[in-house]
Order: sequence, then C-alpha cells, then structure tokens
Amino acid sequence: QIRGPRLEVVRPVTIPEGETNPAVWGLAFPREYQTWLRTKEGRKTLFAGSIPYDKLEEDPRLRILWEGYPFAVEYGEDRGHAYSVEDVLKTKRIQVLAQKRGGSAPGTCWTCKSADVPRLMAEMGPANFYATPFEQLRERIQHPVSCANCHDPKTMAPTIKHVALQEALQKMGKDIHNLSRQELRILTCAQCHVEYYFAKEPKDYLVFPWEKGTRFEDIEAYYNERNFADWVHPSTGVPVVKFQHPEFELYTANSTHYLAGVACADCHMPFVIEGGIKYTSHQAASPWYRMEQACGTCHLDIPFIRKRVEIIQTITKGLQDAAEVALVEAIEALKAIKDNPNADPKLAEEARTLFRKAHMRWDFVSAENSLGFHNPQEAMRLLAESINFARQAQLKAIQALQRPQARVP
Amino acid sequence: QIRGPRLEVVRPVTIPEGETNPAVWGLAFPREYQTWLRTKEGRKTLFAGSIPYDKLEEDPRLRILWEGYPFAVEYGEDRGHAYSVEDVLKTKRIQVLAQKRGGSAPGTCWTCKSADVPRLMAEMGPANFYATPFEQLRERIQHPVSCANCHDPKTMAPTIKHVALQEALQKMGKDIHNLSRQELRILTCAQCHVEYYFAKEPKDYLVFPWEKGTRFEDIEAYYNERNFADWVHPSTGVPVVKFQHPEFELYTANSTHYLAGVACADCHMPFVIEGGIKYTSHQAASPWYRMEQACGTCHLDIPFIRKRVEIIQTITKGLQDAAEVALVEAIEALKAIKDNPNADPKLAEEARTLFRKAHMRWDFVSAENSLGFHNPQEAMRLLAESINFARQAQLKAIQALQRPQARVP
Amino acid sequence: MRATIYWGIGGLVGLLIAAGLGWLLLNPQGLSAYLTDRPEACNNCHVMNPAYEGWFHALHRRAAVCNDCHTPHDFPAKWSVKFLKGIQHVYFYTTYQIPPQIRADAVTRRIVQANCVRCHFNTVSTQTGLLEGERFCFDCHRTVAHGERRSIAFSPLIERR
Ligand code: HEC
Ligand code: HEC
Ligand code: HEC
Ligand code: HEC
Ligand code: HEC
Ligand code: HEC
Ligand code: HEC
Ligand code: HEC
Ligand code: HEC
Ligand code: HEC
Ligand code: HEC
Ligand code: HEC
Ligand code: HEC
Ligand code: HEC
Ligand SMILES: [Ca+2]
Ligand SMILES: [Ca+2]
Repeated sequence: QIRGPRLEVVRPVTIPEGETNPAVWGLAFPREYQTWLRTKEGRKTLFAGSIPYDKLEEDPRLRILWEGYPFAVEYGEDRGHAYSVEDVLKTKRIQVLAQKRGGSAPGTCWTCKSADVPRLMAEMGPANFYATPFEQLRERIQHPVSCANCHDPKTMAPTIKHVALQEALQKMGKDIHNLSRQELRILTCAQCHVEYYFAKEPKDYLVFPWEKGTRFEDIEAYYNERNFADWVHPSTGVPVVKFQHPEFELYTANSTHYLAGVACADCHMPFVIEGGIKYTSHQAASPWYRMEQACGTCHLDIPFIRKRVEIIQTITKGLQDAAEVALVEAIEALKAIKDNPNADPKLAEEARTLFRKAHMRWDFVSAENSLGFHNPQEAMRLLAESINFARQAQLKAIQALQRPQARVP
Repeated sequence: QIRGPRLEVVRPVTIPEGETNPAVWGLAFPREYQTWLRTKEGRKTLFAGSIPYDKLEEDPRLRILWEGYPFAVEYGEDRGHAYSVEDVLKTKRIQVLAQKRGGSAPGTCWTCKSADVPRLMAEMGPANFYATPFEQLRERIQHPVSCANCHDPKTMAPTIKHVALQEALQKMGKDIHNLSRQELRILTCAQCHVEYYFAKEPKDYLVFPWEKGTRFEDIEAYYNERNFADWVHPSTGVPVVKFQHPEFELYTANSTHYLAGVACADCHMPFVIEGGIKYTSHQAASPWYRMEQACGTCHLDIPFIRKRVEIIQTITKGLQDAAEVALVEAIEALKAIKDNPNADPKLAEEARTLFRKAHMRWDFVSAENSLGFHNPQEAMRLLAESINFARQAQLKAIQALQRPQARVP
Repeated sequence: MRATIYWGIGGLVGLLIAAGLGWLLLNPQGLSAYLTDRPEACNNCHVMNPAYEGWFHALHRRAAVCNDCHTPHDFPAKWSVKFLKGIQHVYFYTTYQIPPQIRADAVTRRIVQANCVRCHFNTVSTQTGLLEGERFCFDCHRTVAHGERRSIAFSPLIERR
C-alpha cells in the first residue's frame, strides 16, 4: 500500500457498446454520474460561473464589434455539460443561422453538444453528419455532453472520440493511440474547448485551424493564407474572424501550469475522496468554489492563490475593456473612409489590415473563458498588441482623409 | 523551546561604532565579507547581469525619449555593490549635471553610493549633506555600498540607516523600530532600489514620492499634484518625469512573490552552505547563475523556472519595445504642432497630457531592473497603457492639424 | 457507607466497560499503534495517505519519522501533544469532519519548526533571524518534508514538460 490510493475501476455492470445515456453508465459508476449531474448546479464567480446572463446587455460594445454576425444577436455565459443540448436549442444564434442559410442551421452545431455524436458520426460518416440540417439531426440527439464523449466503455480510459480532433492531431503528426495519461487529461477537453471553423468544401465540415501550430500567430497565419473570414464587418467593410473558446490553445501556449505538467482535469475535475474511495469529480465547472480540492494539491495557501486569481483576472479585464474601446473608436474612423472617394486608398487599406489584426487578437482573448488566468502573460500580450493595432488603424483611417501636405509621418 | 533558542551572532572581533570599512567588518564576519567582495565578479544574463555596456548604443530610441536629460548622454548596465563609488565617479551624467548647474553636481548623488553616507549624514545633518557639492563631499567618501549601509554593528540586525527611507516610512505612519525580519529583508533594499526625486526646497533634498502610496498611480498623482517635472522634453515641449530603479515599488504592487511573503534577500542574497554552516551570500546579483540556491528551496524544477523567467522577460521586452516605437512616433507628431499657430490648442493640449502619461508608464517599467519579472502582470499592464496613451497622443496631435470639418470623432 | 462502596465498584466496572468499549471502538483506527512512533501508525488513517506518500518520497524519510517532526521531544510535552492531537484527529475522523484539505495548524507549525532547529541547529546557528521563528523553515524548504504535492486529492499524474 506504499503508493497510496490507486484508481481501481470497479465495474459491477457492463456498459453496452454504443450506449450514450449517462444514466446507464451511471449504474456502473454512480459517483462519477452523481457528480456529472451536479454540472446542473450553478453559481456566479467573480467574472464567470454558471448563471446564464446576456453578455451583450452587460457590455453593449460587443454588439458594435460583432455587428452583422449571429453573436451580436445573442451571446450568453456558458454553464455545465448537462445543459449543452438544452442551450444549443435555445440560442437565437441557431435561428439567425437558419434564416441566413435559407431555413436550416448547420448540423455541425451539434458536434460538441451531445454524447450521441460519436455514434452518429460512425453511422453517418462525418461529411454526411455535418451536411445534415441541424433540425433534421435533432430527432437523433438525446443526451448532452457526457460519458460517451470522453470514455471508451470497455477500458473507461479517457479517449478522443471527436473526429475533428482526431483529424487535426493526425495532420500534426501526433499518434492518438499513444498519448500519455496526462496528455489525455488535456486532450479530452480539447475535443471541444478549442477554436474551430466550418469549411466550405466539404459543406460545413468542422476543422481545427492547427496546420501551422496551435499558437495564436499560427492560427492567424493559417486564416490569412486562405483569406478566410467568418463575415465582413458591415460598417467598416473589413473581413474578420470570430474566435470561439480557445481554452486549449491559450493554455498550452507556454503557460506556467502547462509547462508544470498540470492538466485541465486537475483543476476542473479534481480528485475527491468519499468514504475512503478516491474518484474524479465530474462536475466540470469553475474551480472558484472548491479551490481547496482543485488547487490545494499543489498550493498550500488558498486565500493567497484566490487573491492572485482575482488580481490576474481584474487586470486582464481592464486591458480587454481598453481594447474594446480602442476598437470601437477605430470603427468610427473606418466608417468615415468606407466607400469614400476622398480617402487615400493606400492608407485606407493599411487601416483595414490593422483593424483585422486588432479585432482577431481581442476576440481570441475575449472568447477564451478564463479571463486570462489560463495564461496571463500570453493573454495580456495579445490584448496589448490589439490596442496597439486598433489605435494605429484609427490613426491611418483619419490620415487617409487628410490633405497630403498636412500629413505627418 | 517552541521558538528555538535565541542565539547571539558569534563575534570574535567587535566592530568600532561608526566603522565604515567593510574589510574591518570582515574580520568579524569573513564569510559575508568574502561573498560581498564577489559583487565585483560580473557575468551577462539573458537581459541583465553585471557586464557594463552602453544601453544608449544598444537602443538608440532612448536618446530620443530622454532628449535633453543627462540619461540621454549616458546610461549603463548596473553592476555589483562594490563598484558603486567607482561608477558614480565615472558616469558622464555627473559632468552634465555639473555643467547644467554651473560647476558642481548635487551631493545628493552620493546618498546611495557609499557606506560612509550614514555617518556623514549624522555628522552634517541631511539638508546640509545634500546641499554640499558632489566634488566637495568626494574627499570624505571612501567605501562603496557595504556593511554600514544595512547593519547595526552591535546587533548585526539589518537596519534602516537611510534618512530618506526613514522619513518616507514615518510619513506613511510606519514605525521603523518594529518591523518584522521579513520586512527588513525587503526594506534594507528599499533604502536605494526605489524611485526618488530632488526637492527644490531644501536644496536638492532627497525625497521618495510615497505620500499617497507606493503604487505607480499613487506616485503619478503625487507628481501631478505638484506639477512636478524633471525636465521639459525639448522637441515636444512636454514636461516629463524620469524614473529610477523602482524595484521596491513594482515588486510590492501585489506581485505573486510579495504576496507569498518572499523578500528581496531570499532571491538576491540566498543562504549558502559552507562546512555545514549556513550564511547569507552577500553577493547581491542576478539570481540567474545560482537559481538552484536562490529559487531551489521553493521550486524543485529549476529548468522549468528558468524557462518561465525567459518567457516573462521576453514578452515584457516585446511590449517595452512596442511602447518605445509608439512614443517615438508620438514625438514625431508632437514636433509638428509645437509652437504651431495652425494647431488646434485644445487637441494639442490633450496630446501633450497623453504623452506625459505614456512616457511616465514606459519609463517606470524600463527603469525597473528585472524586465518585468518582479511583477509580470503589473509591468505588462503599465506598458499596455503606455502604448494606448502614446498612440492617442499621436492621434490627437495629428488631428490638431486637420481642418475642423475633416475631423472624425 | 456500603452504598458508597457499591457505587464505587459500580463506577469502577462502568469505567472499565467504557474503557473497553472505547478501546474496541477506537483500536481499529490505530489507537494502540498511535502509542508508537511508527509512521505506519499515522497511516492507519487513509486520510494521512497523502502526507505519508509525500513523506515516503521526500528527502527526510532517511532521517526522520512523523513524530520526529510532529511531536515535541521533551517527555511531558511529547505525550501531552500526542494525547491532544490523537484526540483531535480521532475526533475529526470518527465524526467524519475531514476538511477538504488537511493542513498543519499553528501549533503543529511551531512544533515542527522547533524540530527542524533541533536537528539542524549547527547549520542554522548563525541565522539569528530564522531562529526567532518569525518565519518557518518550511516557508522556503517547501518540499523537504512532504514533497511537492500534498493533499487528500493527491494527484500522482503530473509530469513536467
Ligand atoms: C491551473 C488550473 C487550471 C487549469 C490547468 C485549467 N483551468 Fe480552466 N479555469 C481555471 C480557473 C481558475 C478559471 C476561472 C474560473 C472563474 O473565473 O470563475 C478557469 C476557467 C475556465 C472556464 C470557464 C469556467 C466558467 O465558469 O465559465 C473553462 C471553460 C475552462 N477553464 C476550461 C479549461 C480547459 C479546457 C483547460 C485545459 C485546456 C483548463 N480550463 C485548464 C483553472 C484552470
Ligand atoms: C468545437 C466544438 C464546438 C462547436 C463546433 C460548437 N460549439 Fe458551442 N460550445 C462549445 C464549447 C466548448 C462551449 C462552452 C464554452 C463557451 O461557451 O465558450 C460552447 C458553448 C455554446 C453555447 C452556450 C454559451 C453561449 O455562447 O451562449 C451555445 C448557445 C453554443 N455553444 C452554440 C453553438 C452553435 C450555435 C454552434 C454552431 C454554430 C456551436 N455551438 C458549435 C463547443 C462548440
Ligand atoms: C468532459 C469529459 C468527460 C466526461 C463527459 C466524462 N468523463 Fe469520466 N473522466 C474524464 C477524465 C479526464 C477522467 C480522468 C481520467 C484519468 O485520470 O486517467 C475521467 C475518469 C473517469 C473514471 C475513472 C475513475 C475516476 O473517477 O477517476 C470513471 C469511472 C469515469 N470517468 C466515468 C464517467 C461517467 C460514468 C461519465 C458520465 C456520467 C463520465 N465519466 C463522463 C473525463 C470525462
Ligand atoms: C463534447 C464536447 C465537450 C467536451 C469533450 C468538453 N466540454 Fe466542457 N463544455 C462543452 C459545452 C458545450 C459547454 C457549455 C454548455 C452550456 O453552456 O450549455 C461546456 C462547458 C464547460 C465549462 C463551463 C461550466 C460552467 O459551469 O460554466 C467548463 C469548466 C468545462 N466545460 C470544462 C471542460 C473540461 C475540463 C473538459 C475535459 C475534461 C471538457 N469541458 C470537455 C463541451 C465540451
Ligand atoms: C498539479 C499542480 C498544480 C495545481 C493543481 C495547480 N497549480 Fe497553480 N501552480 C503550480 C506550479 C508548479 C506553479 C508555478 C510556480 C511553482 O513552481 O510553484 C503554479 C503557479 C500558480 C500561480 C502563480 C502565478 C501568478 O502569477 O501568481 C497561481 C496564482 C496559481 N498557480 C493558481 C492556481 C489555481 C487557482 C489553481 C486551481 C484552480 C492551481 N493553481 C492549481 C502547480 C499547480
Ligand atoms: C522571487 C525572486 C526575486 C525577488 C523576491 C526579487 N528579485 Fe530582483 N530579480 C529576480 C530575477 C529573476 C531578476 C532578473 C535577473 C536577470 O535578468 O538576470 C531580478 C533582477 C533584479 C535586479 C537587476 C539585476 C541585474 O542583473 O542587473 C535588481 C537590481 C533587483 N532584481 C533588485 C531586487 C529588489 C530590490 C528586490 C526587492 C524589492 C527584488 N529584486 C526582489 C528575482 C527576484
Ligand atoms: C535613492 C538612491 C539613489 C540615488 C539618490 C541615486 N542613485 Fe544611482 N543608483 C541607485 C541604485 C539602486 C542603482 C542600481 C540600479 C540601477 O542601476 O537602476 C544605481 C545605479 C547608478 C549607476 C550605475 C548604472 C548606470 O545608470 O549607469 C550610476 C552611474 C548612478 N547610479 C549614478 C547616480 C547619480 C549621478 C545620481 C544623482 C543624480 C544617483 N545615482 C542618485 C540608487 C540611487
Ligand atoms: C545590501 C544590504 C547589505 C549589505 C551591504 C550587507 N548586508 Fe549583511 N545582511 C543583509 C541582510 C538582508 C541579511 C539577512 C538578515 C536576516 O535575514 O535577518 C544580512 C545578514 C548578515 C549577517 C547575519 C548572518 C548571515 O550570514 O545571515 C551578518 C553577520 C552580516 N550580514 C554581515 C555583513 C557584513 C560583514 C557586510 C559587509 C561586508 C554586510 N553584512 C553587508 C544585508 C546586507
Ligand atoms: C546604499 C544603497 C543600496 C542598498 C541599501 C542596496 N543597494 Fe543594490 N545597488 C545599489 C547601487 C548603487 C547599485 C549599482 C552599483 C553600480 O552599478 O555601480 C546596486 C546594484 C544592485 C544589483 C545589481 C548587481 C549587478 O550585478 O548587476 C542588485 C541585484 C542589487 N543591487 C540588489 C540589492 C539588494 C537585494 C539589496 C538589499 C538586500 C540592495 N541591493 C541594497 C545601491 C544599494
Ligand atoms: C520563499 C519561496 C520562494 C522563493 C525563494 C522563490 N519563489 Fe517563485 N514562487 C513562490 C510562490 C509561493 C509562488 C506562487 C505559486 C505557488 O504557490 O507556488 C511562486 C511562483 C513563481 C513563478 C510562477 C509565476 C509564473 O508566471 O510563471 C515563477 C516563474 C517563479 N516563482 C520564479 C522564481 C525564481 C526565478 C526565483 C528565484 C530567483 C523564485 N521564484 C524564488 C515562492 C518562491
Ligand atoms: C484516527 C485517524 C488518524 C490518525 C491515526 C492520524 N491522523 Fe492526523 N489527522 C486525522 C484527521 C481526520 C485530520 C484532519 C483534522 C484536523 O485537521 O485536525 C488530521 C490532521 C493531521 C494534521 C494537520 C492538523 C494539525 O493537527 O496540525 C497533522 C499534522 C497530522 N494529522 C499528523 C498526524 C501524525 C504525525 C500522525 C501519527 C502520529 C497522525 N496524524 C495520525 C486523522 C488521523
Ligand atoms: C522532516 C519533518 C517532517 C516529517 C518527518 C513529517 N512531517 Fe508532516 N509536516 C512537516 C511540515 C514542514 C509540514 C507543513 C507545514 C506547513 O507547511 O504548514 C507538515 C505537514 C503535515 C500535515 C498537514 C498536511 C500538509 O501536507 O500540510 C500532515 C497531515 C502531516 N504533516 C503528517 C505527517 C505524517 C503522517 C508523517 C509521517 C509519515 C509526517 N508528517 C512526517 C514536517 C514533517
Ligand atoms: C530527526 C532529525 C531531523 C529533523 C526533525 C529535520 N531534519 Fe532535515 N535533515 C536531517 C538529516 C539527517 C538530513 C540529511 C538527510 C540526507 O541527506 O540523507 C537532513 C537534511 C535536510 C536538508 C538538506 C536537503 C538537501 O537538499 O540536501 C534540509 C534543507 C533540511 N533537512 C531541512 C529541514 C527542515 C526544514 C526541517 C523541518 C521541517 C527538518 N529538516 C527536520 C535531519 C532532520
Ligand atoms: C529564506 C529562505 C530560507 C529559510 C527561511 C530557511 N532556509 Fe534553509 N536553506 C535555504 C537556502 C537557500 C539554502 C542553501 C541551499 C543550497 O545551497 O543548495 C538552505 C540550506 C539549508 C540546509 C542545508 C542543506 C544542505 O544542502 O546541506 C539546511 C539543513 C537548512 N537549510 C535548514 C533550515 C532550517 C532548519 C531552517 C529554519 C530555522 C531554514 N533552513 C530556513 C533557504 C532557507
Ligand atoms: Ca460559465
Ligand atoms: Ca546589472
């Protein structure tokens, strides 16, 4: 008994192949199931948590920055895995998408929302799955993000079930069949907590833009190479990109905890002990209300650690707001030169390029869900660059309207 | 017994009251003396270290940013305590100051350079000491920064000998006679590694600008309240402030290590073992080449820790360069509106105010000697703000020359 | 008179029974072993596992067992602490009041500090500051006793990059 508690997976019941109902898995693993059910519990934390609220109401600048894109219609605070199906059905973004695309939203939106997806993918084949209308797939979807998304029912080892991640890792030359356990404790999350886009061909095919790497600059280069844009920002006419939850990308960009070998699951699914049995809490949520378990393994002084989190997030929030103000002012300036014959074309073009860079950097950090904590230095670097580029965009736009001789270098 | 037996430092030789020669103290404390002597050894680290080089050559932007101030004539990399007298005598800044002030540099420049200062202060009285010309004090100065600056020869406890710090702490209502050991391990350094300015009245009186607090914003408010400026930046006509080595101020602004109770001496004067005896290494220098000792008791994995330091400093350096570029471009724009009747006075004034804010924030971080390590979040926050203000200054300056109707909000 | 004797005997028997029951109740939780200095005694309680694990892999296993650090070393103090801490731990244990993170309390820290000094007196004898107990040895020597990670939720998985 020298090595202390070991993880013996006791299994009275066997789980039928292709079973997706967490309640059934729960018969074999009641503790994991019970804690997973608790992803329904919700509390507000300093900046995040699980109480849904309208982020657009709280910060009206977002409507200006996402003008013309579904996110400008609704963007909410996320909550636990057990709500994933309910919330994707509720969101206005789906209706907007349906309208835009003449009646039906892309089936791809289901990919990260349900335990039934891996099975359906196997049955239908990915391309076919993605191309099927959202509403049509709906009948075949039953269970929210749960056991079948992350586990192989035979070994119960965390497993990469998600086609888009399998493809992305293969492209990067990683063998998904020999990953260390700690890597899996990160990559099971990277199935969904990553930036993604829908390819045009095959229709609405889900792709992770990692061909050049997973750092922000790699992803930017990948998109620029393809002149990719999610939409053209109407009042500036600049083609921009919408980022979504790049938790994995930010965290793995040399953050302290990543380099220290810490995994997502260490903080968001800490081990807990119940009557002598040690198991993984499946209540994936903010560590805020259980830092003793989530952080205490490595940090003795929890009040100190909590204070540092508050400081890091508050400072990041400050820079994020400053970046938004700069971007909004840049938009004002860019409006004035849009389709304006008097505007100097070279300067106008420079202004638009700078705006795209600034918008991308800000959106990457603001879409990430830890408000900088996962990687304070990287988040602050990107926000500082965003401010720098946004101000320069504003400047060039204004100069584009000056009579040449008045122009100062 | 709980607190462990209180033990007098073994002292074969007694140190005569008012003795300032480290060699004499060294008879009583050979180990501390020998390690202090090693502050003469010098090595380059990634961004700092102890090999003197001309920072103005390495980064020509500095000449533009400090134009018209002695630092634009010479600014070198600092080195060990044993060189303090030699280096202050060598620097061209002294000659420049002498010229500017008709023949003699202020005696105040000696305050943080020699072990003889506490004695001289006692004999002459502070006001008198500061007012005495630099050259005249020279004869009475013998020893560089050493024992007498930090210790009471009777108890050998670290002690605050520095009048300016005593006065600053008293103003802040701190009793310098009951400070914890850990506070002293920081405050002995805060005698010198702090921002300072020379008051006009009493002549060249040394003051630490902490009346409102020691955070950057407190110091800025203090200076603004007094419309204080070290000099007027010639080509922009903006009155600005030169910051010097605010190590203490940056470090204590909620840095992770400060909140964790770590002191300067922990990292810069780590304990070392010699023949089973443990003593404080007095080779105050960059921890770079002895992280095993300086960091190793708290951090097991030194390669990991070193990598993080490199990442933090490299990212900070990137933002610092970006801030300098923004400031230089702002200067170009401000030149064009200086004494320019066509420039809109309101916008021109706004531009100058923004430039002062940007310049102060950048200079505070660049004068600090850890390139962000002492407090990564705070350093990056100030640099991001500096960039933001510098770009806005540039913008307003350019707008000040536009014909009103062309102006965009 | 007789009554008092009866009462006396009765009380005595009662006490013996109580003691016996107490023993039966508590022995499984390592009460008897608790009288020794064997680390395994502490480890009787699974909640001590992480501490034991950490100690086992940390540097001091070669030099010190739990009680070398966690109990004072002058006779009366040692046994009074053993008694009180024993009660404390058994109480919390049997009443299932196990905190999410078990942490050393103020008393323990002072005891441990004194023991660091006890063994390393020569090494640190020049450190007037340190010996005054304003700062604990283990503020810096964070890992010599229990290693890097210590908690109920001890995670054996972390591998540095
Ligand atoms: C060192 C601990 C740690 C690690 C490792 C970590 N996180 Fe976090 N995470 C946090 C903290 C702290 C927050 C902020 C919570 C808050 O603001 O309430 C957070 C926030 C989040 C949120 C938002 C939570 C909410 O309340 O909305 C998500 C989602 C998230 N992390 C996912 C991940 C993923 C995916 C990974 C791995 C790629 C990861 N985290 C790695 C500590 C960690
Ligand atoms: C690559 C995986 C992935 C894909 C594809 C994906 N999502 Fe999500 N979705 C997530 C993750 C992870 C979260 C939680 C983190 C967050 O909210 O940022 C989330 C959260 C949400 C939420 C709740 C929070 C909010 O924004 O209101 C909604 C609604 C949602 N997604 C809708 C959609 C829609 C609509 C689509 C298709 C256009 C879609 N998702 C495609 C992974 C994905
Ligand atoms: C979001 C991904 C995810 C979901 C959903 C998920 N798990 Fe897990 N599960 C993990 C991870 C990560 C681990 C830790 C694996 C390791 O440490 O090797 C784990 C561990 C386990 C273990 C091993 C024993 C333990 O507790 O550490 C069991 C059993 C288990 N999960 C069952 C379930 C069941 C039942 C469900 C559905 C109610 C479920 N899991 C849902 C990611 C998930
Ligand atoms: C199959 C997709 C998927 C996987 C795999 C996944 N997540 Fe999520 N996660 C989501 C979605 C979708 C949401 C948002 C649900 C909603 O808001 O309705 C979410 C929400 C969260 C939240 C926010 C919860 C809250 O209360 O705000 C956290 C934290 C989180 N996930 C952590 C993780 C971690 C850690 C892992 C890996 C161990 C993981 N997720 C794996 C899809 C996934
Ligand atoms: C498996 C170990 C582990 C876990 C779990 C862990 N950390 Fe850390 N944490 C580290 C390491 C290693 C460092 C780097 C410094 C060091 O070596 O101690 C660190 C550093 C930090 C820092 C210092 C960085 C700074 O700028 O202040 C904070 C804050 C922090 N962690 C917060 C958290 C929080 C909050 C959690 C839980 C949600 C957490 N940690 C969980 C290992 C861990
Ligand atoms: C947690 C450790 C730590 C603490 C505490 C700390 N420093 Fe440092 N200090 C460093 C590191 C690391 C560097 C960067 C060295 C380099 O770049 O080579 C540094 C750099 C410096 C430098 C420049 C060294 C050179 O080579 O020129 C000075 C001066 C300095 N610190 C003074 C202080 C003072 C004064 C304090 C207290 C107010 C302090 N430090 C607190 C770790 C620390
Ligand atoms: C409040 C204390 C203090 C005062 C007053 C002070 N210095 Fe220094 N000086 C320092 C410290 C601390 C350093 C080392 C850190 C650094 O170089 O930033 C230093 C470094 C230097 C150096 C070597 C590095 C370099 O910049 O080339 C020179 C030369 C120097 N000072 C000259 C002067 C002159 C001239 C004056 C008067 C105008 C002066 N000092 C006033 C504290 C002080
Ligand atoms: C820059 C400030 C400074 C200078 C200069 C300085 N000391 Fe120290 N000294 C300290 C600090 C800080 C400590 C640690 C005190 C503590 O932790 O209580 C210390 C500790 C000591 C101790 C206690 C034993 C030990 O090694 O920890 C002795 C003896 C000592 N110094 C002698 C000297 C002598 C001799 C000189 C001159 C050669 C000298 N000091 C110069 C700051 C200084
Ligand atoms: C009496 C003034 C004074 C005090 C007190 C003082 N310093 Fe310094 N320190 C200086 C000066 C001046 C220099 C620059 C010497 C030079 O460059 O010639 C310096 C340089 C340094 C350097 C840079 C050395 C190098 O190799 O680049 C470090 C590190 C440093 N001091 C740390 C400390 C620490 C830690 C303390 C407190 C324990 C301390 N100093 C106390 C005046 C002081
Ligand atoms: C007396 C203890 C102590 C000493 C000495 C110490 N540190 Fe730390 N360090 C900490 C604590 C406490 C944290 C906060 C995280 C944690 O709880 O471990 C930390 C965090 C860090 C981090 C994580 C922050 C990040 O963003 O990555 C780095 C890096 C670090 N220290 C470097 C150093 C270096 C370099 C030295 C030596 C020059 C040093 N430390 C000396 C206690 C110490
Ligand atoms: C009967 C089960 C049990 C045994 C046997 C046991 N402990 Fe504990 N111990 C606990 C519990 C439960 C806690 C948490 C309650 C608390 O924090 O006081 C605890 C807490 C502690 C603490 C932290 C709180 C404090 O008192 O500072 C220390 C240290 C400790 N134990 C050391 C030991 C040592 C050393 C031994 C062996 C001589 C030992 N324990 C044997 C159950 C036990
Ligand atoms: C070399 C001295 C030493 C030895 C041997 C030792 N401990 Fe500790 N113990 C410490 C120190 C130091 C702490 C941490 C105090 C702090 O950081 O607050 C500690 C803390 C603890 C804690 C509180 C939980 C924690 O990790 O902070 C428990 C429980 C504990 N020890 C039990 C034990 C047990 C059981 C053994 C024997 C298997 C043991 N100790 C051996 C010195 C020691
Ligand atoms: C029972 C006596 C004893 C106690 C109590 C004790 N130590 Fe030790 N310690 C030793 C011995 C013997 C060694 C040498 C171990 C070896 O190298 O095998 C040692 C080694 C060390 C070392 C050197 C580690 C290295 O890197 O070589 C440090 C540091 C240390 N102890 C600190 C402490 C601290 C701090 C405490 C209190 C928490 C403590 N010791 C309590 C006996 C003790
Ligand atoms: C300010 C941080 C700090 C504190 C507090 C501290 N130490 Fe140390 N200790 C060190 C450093 C640094 C070393 C030198 C490590 C090296 O040279 O590798 C050291 C070395 C030692 C060693 C020798 C290790 C060896 O390699 O032989 C022992 C034993 C030791 N300390 C015990 C103690 C004891 C006992 C206390 C409390 C009275 C204490 N320490 C307090 C930082 C500290
Ligand atoms: Ca949330
Ligand atoms: Ca230097």
